[in-house]
Amino acid sequence: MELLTTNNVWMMICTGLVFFMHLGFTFLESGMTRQKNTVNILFKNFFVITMGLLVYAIGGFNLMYPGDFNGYFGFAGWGLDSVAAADLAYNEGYTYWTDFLFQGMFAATAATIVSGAVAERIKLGAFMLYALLLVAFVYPIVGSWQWGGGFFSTFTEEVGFYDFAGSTLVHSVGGWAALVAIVFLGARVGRFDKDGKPNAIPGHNLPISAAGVLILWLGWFGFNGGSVLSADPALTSLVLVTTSLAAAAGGIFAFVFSLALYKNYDVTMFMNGILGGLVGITAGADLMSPIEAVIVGAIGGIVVVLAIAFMDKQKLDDPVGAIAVHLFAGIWGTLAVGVFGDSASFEQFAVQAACVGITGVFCVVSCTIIGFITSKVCGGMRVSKEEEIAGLDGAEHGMSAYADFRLNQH
Amino acid sequence: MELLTTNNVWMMICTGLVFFMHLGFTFLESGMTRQKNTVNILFKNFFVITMGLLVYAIGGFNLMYPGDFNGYFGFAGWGLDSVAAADLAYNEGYTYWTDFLFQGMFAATAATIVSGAVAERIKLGAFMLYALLLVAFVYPIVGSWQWGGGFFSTFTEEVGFYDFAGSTLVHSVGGWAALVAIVFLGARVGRFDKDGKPNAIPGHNLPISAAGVLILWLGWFGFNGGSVLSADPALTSLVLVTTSLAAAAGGIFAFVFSLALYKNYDVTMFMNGILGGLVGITAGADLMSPIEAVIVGAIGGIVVVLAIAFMDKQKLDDPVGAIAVHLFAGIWGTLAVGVFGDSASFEQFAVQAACVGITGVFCVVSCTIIGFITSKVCGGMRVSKEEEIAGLDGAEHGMSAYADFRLNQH
Amino acid sequence: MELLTTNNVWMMICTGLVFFMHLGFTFLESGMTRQKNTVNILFKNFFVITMGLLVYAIGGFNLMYPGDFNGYFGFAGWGLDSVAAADLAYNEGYTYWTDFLFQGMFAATAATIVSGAVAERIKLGAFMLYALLLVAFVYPIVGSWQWGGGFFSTFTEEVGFYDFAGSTLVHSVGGWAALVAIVFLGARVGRFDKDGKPNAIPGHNLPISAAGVLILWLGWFGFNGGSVLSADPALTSLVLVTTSLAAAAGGIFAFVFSLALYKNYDVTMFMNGILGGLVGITAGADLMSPIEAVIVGAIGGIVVVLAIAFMDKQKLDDPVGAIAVHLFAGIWGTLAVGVFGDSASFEQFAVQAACVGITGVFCVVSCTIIGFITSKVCGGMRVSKEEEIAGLDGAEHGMSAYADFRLNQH
Amino acid sequence: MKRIEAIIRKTKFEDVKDALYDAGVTFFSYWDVTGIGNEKKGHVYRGVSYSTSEIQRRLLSIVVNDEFVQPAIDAIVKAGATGRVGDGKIFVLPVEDAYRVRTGDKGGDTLN
Amino acid sequence: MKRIEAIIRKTKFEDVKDALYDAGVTFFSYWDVTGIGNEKKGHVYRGVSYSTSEIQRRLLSIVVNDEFVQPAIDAIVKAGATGRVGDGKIFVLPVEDAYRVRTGDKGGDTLN
Amino acid sequence: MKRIEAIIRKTKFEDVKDALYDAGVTFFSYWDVTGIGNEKKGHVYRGVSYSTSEIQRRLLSIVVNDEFVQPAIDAIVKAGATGRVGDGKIFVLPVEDAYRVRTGDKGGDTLN
Ligand SMILES: Nc1ncnc2c1ncn2[C@@H]1O[C@H](COP(=O)(O)OP(=O)(O)O)[C@@H](O)[C@H]1O
Ligand SMILES: Nc1ncnc2c1ncn2[C@@H]1O[C@H](COP(=O)(O)OP(=O)(O)O)[C@@H](O)[C@H]1O
Ligand SMILES: Nc1ncnc2c1ncn2[C@@H]1O[C@H](COP(=O)(O)OP(=O)(O)O)[C@@H](O)[C@H]1O
Repeated sequence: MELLTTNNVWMMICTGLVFFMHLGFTFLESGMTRQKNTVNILFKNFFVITMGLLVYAIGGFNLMYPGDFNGYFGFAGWGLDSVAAADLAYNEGYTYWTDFLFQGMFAATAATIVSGAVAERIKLGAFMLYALLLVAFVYPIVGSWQWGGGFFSTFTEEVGFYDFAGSTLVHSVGGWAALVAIVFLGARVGRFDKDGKPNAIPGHNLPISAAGVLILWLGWFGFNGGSVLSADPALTSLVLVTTSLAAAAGGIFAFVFSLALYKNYDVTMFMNGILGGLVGITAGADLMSPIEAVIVGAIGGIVVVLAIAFMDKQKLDDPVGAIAVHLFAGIWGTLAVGVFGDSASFEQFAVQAACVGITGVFCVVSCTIIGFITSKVCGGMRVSKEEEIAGLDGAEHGMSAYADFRLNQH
Repeated sequence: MELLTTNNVWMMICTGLVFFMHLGFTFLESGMTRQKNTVNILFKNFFVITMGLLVYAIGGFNLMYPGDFNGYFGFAGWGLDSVAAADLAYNEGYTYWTDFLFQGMFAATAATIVSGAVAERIKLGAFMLYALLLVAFVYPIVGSWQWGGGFFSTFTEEVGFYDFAGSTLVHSVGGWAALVAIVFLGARVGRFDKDGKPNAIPGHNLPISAAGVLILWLGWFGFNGGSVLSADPALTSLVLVTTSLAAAAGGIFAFVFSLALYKNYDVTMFMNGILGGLVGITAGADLMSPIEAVIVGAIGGIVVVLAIAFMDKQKLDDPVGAIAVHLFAGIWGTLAVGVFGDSASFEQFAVQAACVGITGVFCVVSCTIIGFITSKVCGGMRVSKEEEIAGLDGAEHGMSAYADFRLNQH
Repeated sequence: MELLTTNNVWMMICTGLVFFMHLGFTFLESGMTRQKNTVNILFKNFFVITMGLLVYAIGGFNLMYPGDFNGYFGFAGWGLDSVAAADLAYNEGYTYWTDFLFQGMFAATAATIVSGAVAERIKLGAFMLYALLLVAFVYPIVGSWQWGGGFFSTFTEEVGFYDFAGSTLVHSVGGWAALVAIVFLGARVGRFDKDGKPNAIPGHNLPISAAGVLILWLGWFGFNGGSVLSADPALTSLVLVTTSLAAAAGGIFAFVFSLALYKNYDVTMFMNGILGGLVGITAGADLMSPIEAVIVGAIGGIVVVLAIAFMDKQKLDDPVGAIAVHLFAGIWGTLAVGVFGDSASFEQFAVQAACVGITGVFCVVSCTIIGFITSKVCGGMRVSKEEEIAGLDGAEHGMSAYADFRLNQH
Repeated sequence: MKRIEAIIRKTKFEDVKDALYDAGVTFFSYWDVTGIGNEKKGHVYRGVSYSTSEIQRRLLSIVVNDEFVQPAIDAIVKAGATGRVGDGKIFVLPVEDAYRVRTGDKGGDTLN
Repeated sequence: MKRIEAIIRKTKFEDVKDALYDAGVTFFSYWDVTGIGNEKKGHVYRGVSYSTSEIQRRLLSIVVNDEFVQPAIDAIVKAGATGRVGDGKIFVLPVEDAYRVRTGDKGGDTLN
Repeated sequence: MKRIEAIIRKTKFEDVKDALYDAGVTFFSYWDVTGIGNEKKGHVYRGVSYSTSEIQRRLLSIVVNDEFVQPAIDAIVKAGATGRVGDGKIFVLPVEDAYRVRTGDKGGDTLN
């Protein structure tokens, strides 16, 4: 009982921290995009967290944790289970309610990743539908394969897939969904020249973006720290150390690497590098030594810098770098479990790669279907060119984010 | 001892979270008002939290928790009690110090609610005096009636008033005080036409307002979670679930409802709806099932949308919607305890209604007295029309909040 | 085991809170400086926290806690110690990993203090080198004298130096380093007239500065609360009370005092006063009664107001008041341990004063050496006058922080 | 055609706008400028008191046909004056031509 | 020399800029202004619907030698028009002299 | 009366202001504009390098009596030049009349 209480306190704190990541995303995304779309971004972020929790309560939780099932698809019924909730022997690390809420915060996170990538051109209605279907189906089904005890978790007889806190199950799923969405949408007006040369479209408020990154880092204490699923002192504290060192290394290496490439101290690369380090360590945060965490994080940071350039080459337009961070660094982190740390082995690596691939195929297919549904229902996913140029805040909300902002030269 | 330690850790965290709500209020209020009054709003928020803690230490705590008393008014003496503090058997959920600090953060919250409603036209000195008297007398006296063990808590022989974390005792008290203050003050210049038609006065920085809402939601984990007064795993985690679901439902329903009414995706309504859901669930967060929490929250969100329209009709000017959120949704939440959840009964409903009424009468009367005192002392509560148009930052502080802000078209 | 788990949860939370202080510093500094240097400030803050953690992992931790040593200088070897980490009997308050991370967050804090003081004119490379050498050598060596069990901790046979959470060891060390750096740099262009009259250079975004202060206050719950090094209920909760009351008193007294001096409700003084109260209580947060905490905090707030004026007189230019807050209030707080609270005695006061002095001399000498090295390596510490006027964001980063910010008069 | 350039106090903007409407001038553009003039403003920031001669003002650019010039100026003077130093200035500049972007039409009629 | 003052929709700025380039006008300055004119914009904020006649526009100030005046105006009208009310106005003002700050040179050649 | 419209580097503003004071010109208004001209500025953002010909400048609008025109121009050229492309331009426009809002007074005397 004492231990359950302590464990549960830790898990509730971690739940709060993962919730707080939504402010991180909100700040990050709104700062790195143009001012004329700010209200729209705020609206989408509020929608994601509120809708996410409700949908997860209605069905997502029981789709992701169906209990005994065939390993591919199961559903434990609608709503939450007040009987299970009453049983304090439910788990020694947390109560039923804590379990639901912690997982619910994760679910909303996957949808938030999409929000950043599709910013500045998606119809509000289309985003809401796309995000809803993602949280209701894609995320919990993939999640059930591993965390629900499905076929990922027992991939071969000896070796199961390993994804500690969700480099693949959360970040890559969100990243794939974002990728499919931006293929549907196309690039923003003016993002690429007729001859394909990329143009920079700088954001409007870097201080809040920077705050977003630091808030996300803090939130990751809960994201990874809570994924221990108890307050086990050795493991939780190791996880916080590997998480922080990976973030630090990701940031430093991304900044140095982008300095070497572009001769520029680019604070946005520093920021994305930190996030790349965090996403990278997420799959194996409990398996790495400090030095391994630094290596995984550093490579995560570099992956992000390269992925951003790669996306530009492909003429894929991701305003905030969400895909570089969550998809690319997420894949890297998942594979890294086979290369570094306590589980490193060729077999493990192969299983990691296989599950990364299966997840990719499933997400691309299902998100494509969702994309078609959304397009159908909403009459296309994208706002008109004129609305885009005028900004979504005017077009979709009739408001502006800084309506009364004035200059006060002293 | 182990359990006390764990409980106390949880309560200290909750204390920190309630403290953090002051940043939420600061962000919310400053973003939803005009730029020319921003320094003033920041100043008032700093004043409320610092003054609030000191006043509560000097006398408020002992006025609110007078020990054995007549049930109406008691006072346990000046200052804090280092003897009680030394006794670890003080309570099994927390130490004396934690108790004081947690309660002190609540006290400051009640005053902050006023700050938003009176923004952009109150004299700084008048606000400081009004808030001080509110925290020193009105809040702790009402609080003593219930949490101090007074006559609310044993209202009839069988049924006492129920207000888990303070829909009435904190939010409505703040809301009533705000209402009285804005009646004293009148509406801002230009808020209503000569013929009574309301005009919109949009705020200057919605991203920080949005951040404020998310921070408040996080803070509510401590506000409601800490009101369990221990780390009891079942109860605390249930409370976090009901709190979050009510917030989510409040937001979604407010946005959909205001969309239906006004044909507009209004992010400020989404934000106020979330807060309405939170205030609504506060009175019965430990009594509701998830589905009941969703209903209470959803109605809370709708109440806020309607209340904002109602205030406009009455030509009452509340720049940030503080009264709609804290007073109206607070009343709703208090009554809801009699309608939904484990305590629902006609008798309970009647007691809730009675205590809501008594609180209202007491607050209106005492705040009116305070208002007269303040007006007398400060020579009126309101700045001159000219100062108001020029902005309080220049008039009262000789500073501007964004003095060096420049435009940098890239 | 249960107790270790609980203690460790508390210490991890405190670690998170101290980490969060970096957002506080980032907000505070970027808001109180001019817009044209914002990207630069964000970059420096990201550098400090990432570099700080890595350097502390590589060698700083083992330099600060060298185990058995001569009391002046010791080094326990490179990197972290996975063997010690495995031992759960390492300490009953926390694990090895928690210990490292908590201390690592402190180390980065010392460097952040410098960042604010040297803002708007230091070369980015020079800052990075200066901060690195500070974190790698100066901070851990001074730290080892007290917290590592060195000669401060047993200064006389009867009485050791007392610095609970680091008024001297963290704040003053950072403050001295900042002071030396600004002497190297000189004042910003236009900060002082030819005849020495100071000119005001207001910041560009006070709302985020205000947020920074509230975040720092919250962070101090971890900074001081974690310095108990366990979750001891009586002590941790007392520390939170003294910390909060000192902050409140510091703010109120600074605002009233500066109102008396300058006839102005200056919100930046309120903010710096709160920080002064926090720094002041840090050395003796566990020794003070509430009333003593109020006194120590109040004097801390007044010290800051006076120190800001003093710095202006000396033509020392510290854009954010870092030296006033961290050095001056830090010295005050350290001395206050000899005047107020459980340890007050003349002998204690003498020891405090002696150690303050030794720290000062050591920091000034070592930072001067570091300053010379930095100047040599970077070809001077200061950007050219033209770059300074144009702003560091353009000159060093080729970016602007609000590139897409536009005015939207409604 | 003339261009009336009026530099007024920001706090008087609403009054001036209403007065212009009453005078039949319902089309103009404005933006905020900083004025260097007679008025001085005192500030204190972190204990340093400084007085600045730079004041935020609003510049109204009003292009009108000749017969509206005097009514517009009278309206601005009447509504914009507080009697204290710093009320601002009005300048009248010649305009040779005007076009409506929507149609390409030219001349005084395009001023609506 | 003339000063062409064009007040256009912000959303048409890029098009107008390109058209000006094609017409040989590659030097100008611009800033954002608020326009009071025929166009009205509807908003709802917190349940209060309000329509405002104040619209954000961009003002281009283009000083050119006389032979460029007509081409520049044509370019702006062609690229800046949407056909809906609110496309803006162009005014032409006389300029007496021009100097290059860098060299102090005077006259039409300094317009590049 | 003339209106001197000087478009200068923002970094040279303080110097120009001081020079104008020395030349007896103590009243003017200014605002920030974006200039399209000869100067180009290189940037890198998220790995995309882009050069922009849009530069932030400050526009000074100075209405003076005729005898102050030349001194003012000389002062601006002297204080505002760095010798590098992009130092800006000065334009001189005729002004027909000036009024003081405070009093309604008219004519060159109102320019102080
Ligand atoms: N000669 C000028 N050229 C341009 N703007 C001017 C000129 N003189 C005054 N102004 C503008 O008018 C504003 C008010 O002028 P000021 O001299 O302070 O007031 P008053 O006319 O009441 O004496 C100034 O701040 C400035 O913006
Ligand atoms: N007489 C005027 N003086 C100055 N600016 C004007 C004038 N008339 C119109 N404008 C500017 O041009 C903009 C567009 O004018 P408007 O009348 O709305 O469009 P249209 O010319 O298509 O009828 C206005 O918002 C305003 O900024
Ligand atoms: N013809 C023009 N009309 C209006 N503004 C101009 C014109 N030519 C130049 N400018 C302004 O002057 C600035 C500097 O001009 P630029 O040609 O870059 O420098 P330089 O005169 O040194 O060659 C430009 O950025 C622009 O703001």
